[in-house]
Amino acid sequence: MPLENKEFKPKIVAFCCNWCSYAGADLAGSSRLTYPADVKIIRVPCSCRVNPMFILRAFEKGADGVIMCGCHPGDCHYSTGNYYARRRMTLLFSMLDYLGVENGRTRVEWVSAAEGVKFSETMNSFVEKIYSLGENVRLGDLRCKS
Amino acid sequence: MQRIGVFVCHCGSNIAATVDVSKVAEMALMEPGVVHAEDYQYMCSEAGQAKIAAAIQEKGLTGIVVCSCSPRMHETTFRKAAERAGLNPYMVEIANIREHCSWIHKDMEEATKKAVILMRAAVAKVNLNTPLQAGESRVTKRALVIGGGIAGIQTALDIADAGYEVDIVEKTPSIGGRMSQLDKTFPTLDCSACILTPKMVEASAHEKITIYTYSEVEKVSGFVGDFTVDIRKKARSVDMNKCTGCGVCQEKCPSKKAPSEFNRGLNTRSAIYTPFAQAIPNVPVIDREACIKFKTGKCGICSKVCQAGAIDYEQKDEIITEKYGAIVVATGFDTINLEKYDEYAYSQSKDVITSLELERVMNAAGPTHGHLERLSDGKAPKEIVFIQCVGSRCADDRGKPYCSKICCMYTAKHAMLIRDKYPDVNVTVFYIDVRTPGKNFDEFYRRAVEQYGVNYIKGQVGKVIPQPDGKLLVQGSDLLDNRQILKEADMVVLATAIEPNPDVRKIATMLTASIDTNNFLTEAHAKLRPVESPTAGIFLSGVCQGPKDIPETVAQAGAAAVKAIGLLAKDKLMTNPCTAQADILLCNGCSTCENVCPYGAITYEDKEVNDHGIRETRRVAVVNNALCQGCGACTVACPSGAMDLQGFSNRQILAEVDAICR
Amino acid sequence: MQELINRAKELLADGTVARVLGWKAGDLPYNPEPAYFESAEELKDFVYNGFCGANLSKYMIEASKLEGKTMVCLKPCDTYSFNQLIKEHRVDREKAYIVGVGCKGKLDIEKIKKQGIKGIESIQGAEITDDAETLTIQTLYGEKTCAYADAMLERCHVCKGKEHMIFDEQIGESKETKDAERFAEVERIEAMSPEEKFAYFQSELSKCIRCNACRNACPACSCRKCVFDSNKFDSSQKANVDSFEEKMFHIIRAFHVAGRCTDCGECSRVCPQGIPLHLFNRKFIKDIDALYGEYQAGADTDSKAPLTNYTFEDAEPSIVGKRG
Amino acid sequence: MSSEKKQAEMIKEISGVNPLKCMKCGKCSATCPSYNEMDIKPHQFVSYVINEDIESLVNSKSLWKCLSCFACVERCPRDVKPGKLIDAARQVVVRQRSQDYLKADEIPELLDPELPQQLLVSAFRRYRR
Repeated sequence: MPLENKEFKPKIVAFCCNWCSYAGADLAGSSRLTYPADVKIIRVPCSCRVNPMFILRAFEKGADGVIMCGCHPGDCHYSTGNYYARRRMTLLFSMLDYLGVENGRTRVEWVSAAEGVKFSETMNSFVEKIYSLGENVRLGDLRCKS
Repeated sequence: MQRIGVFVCHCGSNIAATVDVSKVAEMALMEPGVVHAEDYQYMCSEAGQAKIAAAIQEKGLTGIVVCSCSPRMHETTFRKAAERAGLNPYMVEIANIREHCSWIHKDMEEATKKAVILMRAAVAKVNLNTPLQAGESRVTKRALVIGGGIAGIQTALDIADAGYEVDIVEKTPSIGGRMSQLDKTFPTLDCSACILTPKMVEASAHEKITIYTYSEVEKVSGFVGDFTVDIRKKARSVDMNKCTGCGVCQEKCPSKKAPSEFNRGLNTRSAIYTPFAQAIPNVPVIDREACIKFKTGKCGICSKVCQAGAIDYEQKDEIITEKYGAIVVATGFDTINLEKYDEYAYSQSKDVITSLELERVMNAAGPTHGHLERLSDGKAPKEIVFIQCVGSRCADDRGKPYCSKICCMYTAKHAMLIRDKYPDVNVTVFYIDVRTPGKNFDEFYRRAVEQYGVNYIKGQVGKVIPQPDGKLLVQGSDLLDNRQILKEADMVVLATAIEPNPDVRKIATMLTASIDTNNFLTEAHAKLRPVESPTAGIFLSGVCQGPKDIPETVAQAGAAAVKAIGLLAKDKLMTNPCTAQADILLCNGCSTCENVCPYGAITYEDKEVNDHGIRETRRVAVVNNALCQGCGACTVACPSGAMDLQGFSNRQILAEVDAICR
Repeated sequence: MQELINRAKELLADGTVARVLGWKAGDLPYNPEPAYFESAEELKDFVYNGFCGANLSKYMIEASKLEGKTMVCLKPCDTYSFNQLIKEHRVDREKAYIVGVGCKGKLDIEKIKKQGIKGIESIQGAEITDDAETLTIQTLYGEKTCAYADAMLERCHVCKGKEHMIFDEQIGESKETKDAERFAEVERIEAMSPEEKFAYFQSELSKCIRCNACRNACPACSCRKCVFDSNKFDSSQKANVDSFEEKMFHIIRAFHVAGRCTDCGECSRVCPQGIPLHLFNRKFIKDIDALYGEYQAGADTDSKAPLTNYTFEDAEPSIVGKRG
Repeated sequence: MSSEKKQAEMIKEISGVNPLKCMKCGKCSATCPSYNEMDIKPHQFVSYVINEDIESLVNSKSLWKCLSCFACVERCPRDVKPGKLIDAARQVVVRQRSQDYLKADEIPELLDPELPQQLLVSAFRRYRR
């Protein structure tokens, strides 16, 4: 962690689908696999419930990174939800990149209920990335930052 | 404004060791809407639940937040506790401060801070919760089985034995399906008819089972527990109540040129026919395409010879409408068309046959009365070549990408039976892999090799060239010896890939059941819900879901029956109230949501709306709560925000986002 | 134009249509506006010239609710929007009598003004039948000229083609005007560094005054009530109080029309601030083409839209970072 | 990257073939009219490319015995196209100068007057430098 970021405590929102990733996060917990407390999880029924509005709103309110986790393609509890989510997020992330927002601030990762280790590793690497990017200044209400 | 109670659980030391629980409770009181907060050793215990109940009643709480373990663990517990205390169970939210906080963080200050934020998010959400009522829908205690093969028969018998009415709809004139066409069955070599016909008789005699043969499903509407189905009973031209099944009509019918479907077109049948001797019902059908009376108006011999007066040329198709609680699909399979595999000369030589045709040749009731002979000249073959994987495991569009699963075993069976009955016949099998997992299966295959001397060659056949003398020149490779083989054969048998019955597409569309790229019906979960369709109330039996042999089919048929019985046993279905809802004032009627719904739960209706005084008829989305599973795909697809998900509404999730980012 | 008027009169007279949806002259020589005509008498105000850029498809949503058929004049590019609206059940094909009108590229008054031509009194050469390659402009300061192509809207330089995708009859010839690459500008921005991209869009979007003209003109943005006007997302009627608001609005607007936008260019044409809003939509179109296969919204009325479709092998969102 | 690996990659690139799809069914060898002339058999081409033994492949007789009739390509159930692999291997050789199988002046005496012109043209297309 770079020294100059010592004071920087990022806000990171993780959307997790109820059936795979939220359970994966639970497994990470029961296996005591640590990841930074900066990550806060919001439970949604399926990754296809995540509206781009939610992600933009998080940034608006001062989030420094948003990650979405869902079932692996082919394993969606609702059969096809994550396929739609995948297309939506790909386009959204591409647009954010196009607008000059660092693309490391958004991520999608497929985490199954059995992948507690992957969940914790994913969160560790994502948080590390956000620390390296520093504070989100390009998106968001600048008044929140003062 | 809500009156919210926050309950922070210590979970012994699981939470309390890293999270300052009393601090969380103290901070909760500063949140909007929170009128009560406390912490306790074990919230999920009797005493903990009693504390929640007491607070609900004493403080008149309208919503509660429990800061504890994962909702996957105790959400139901706390919802029930709230319900007992008179609070709507959906006014309960859980802040997961154990798995997502105390167990993964070591620093108390940090963990406490995070727990407070998680509590805040949950409080923010509860502030926007609304009481939800689980809906109820009735269950019609009757099941429909589509397809009357072994899968359909077994499912119907199991459901009927549990005391429920079952209807079987079968497209052909008799039940029995593919299994009735088989000669012997592996690995025990019992005669297929001997084990199948008793089941057919049992089904037809069962007081709870109604069989509609020569019938097709025409239309399906409704949803789980309450389907309405139109069944087209095609005109049989024979009165089922009068016919005695004596068979004289078939004997006397002068039109005997129609290819026999039952014998795979290897011989012919009369225009009035029952597909096979043990057909159930034993009532013939007039094939109007082949019948002279129908073609020319002259003949009428069957009517003259029928002593029962059962022939009815005027009979028309009949539509039967019936209600069902559950539908089981058991539409089975067929072999693929070999048009694109001309290298095997299937269309050029009568002596190149499929394995299913060989079953008919070997069967005593078949075209050769069970004698193994060449179909071209009736001579006894001396050299038979079997080719495996014809159209299976094929990456291009000529065949199927999957393994048809049953071919290795039936080829071993055929090879063994031929060597047993005609020891002077040489049998060669060209294979890519021999796949025989299954009880006593590999032993069976090894017996064919070791005991019966079947010559197995690792390698495919490149082409079969019919020779002027009627022989078949087979050019194959032996990969183990690294040589190309040229072999003269009298007969070539192709282990043709199987594919789902082509009708299944139409049926799946009617049922809104999903189907994969190979036209197999998709199961709700590949591992954990293999006999259910993702569409509630639709169950899968047999090969319509994927290639299977008879024992697997029967096992799955039973499993599908149990799932159907589980549904029929309920008087009412409680529906998940966390379903999508369309705000008809905002709905554009654009059908985008309909296109992403995996359950066919969204339909469009023309509805009278009153939009701030403007009365008009609009095309709007309507969600069927019995079908909706609450995934939320539609909510994001909807551009106007008309579609929202109860329990996970846009505003609820945004409130959580805001609370976390505050 | 006369042919159009004559045909309109015939259709009104024989009762085929109850009204005509076209354009009438505005208060300036270069701002004709969409209008209904219900009688031969009213048709004297009918105009159709190079300034009739407005896409009338969207008006058919309301016209579909009216008694009787409406004759609607659609340029080739407008017919894509009409098809898309049919697909979304927003317009009634039976209520429309579509006259596919010829188009030789539509004009952008801003481009004329940018050439220093001011005090415009009249413009010749904008008539649709006119083959002139040059516009002759009478101004307070005398006669000025300007090449037709130099005054064309950006969208006409990347024209989708002169074929009408749907029509009942066609009147007038169309001209091929495409002389630029559709995605060239998007590619130019994609090649910038994140800092440059951010600076570029920040400067463009900060001009936004949230007048909603883009939304009102867009045929895909036809929601009965926009999410930004409803309380469904706590996002109603937000003014631009900070640098984020306009980004939120334009990203979400582009997202909501992704896979549905026909690239008709109306958003940019109507923006009073001259923000190149089509660059958002075109970015999505480019991504969709590249990731999910070529797709032109409105080319037909029954294909599956890219965002309501999927394949197992679809690209992962991480491709965004990898494309470099 | 070793030169063998490079060549294997080049063969895969030229042919557009993924040899890993091969199921070793042998249908290519079963269908090949030049099978008996070949030292390395069609189904083995695939293994040679997988094992990156391009040296043996380019020095094999098979390289020049394959007629490019594409029966193996046509019938391969896995879309592996062994014929394309050998074609690509041939490309790798002919792309190097003076590696021609035949010299131009050797050709006339090999010609059969009955030979259809078309065959000659296609042969030149294949073997020319």
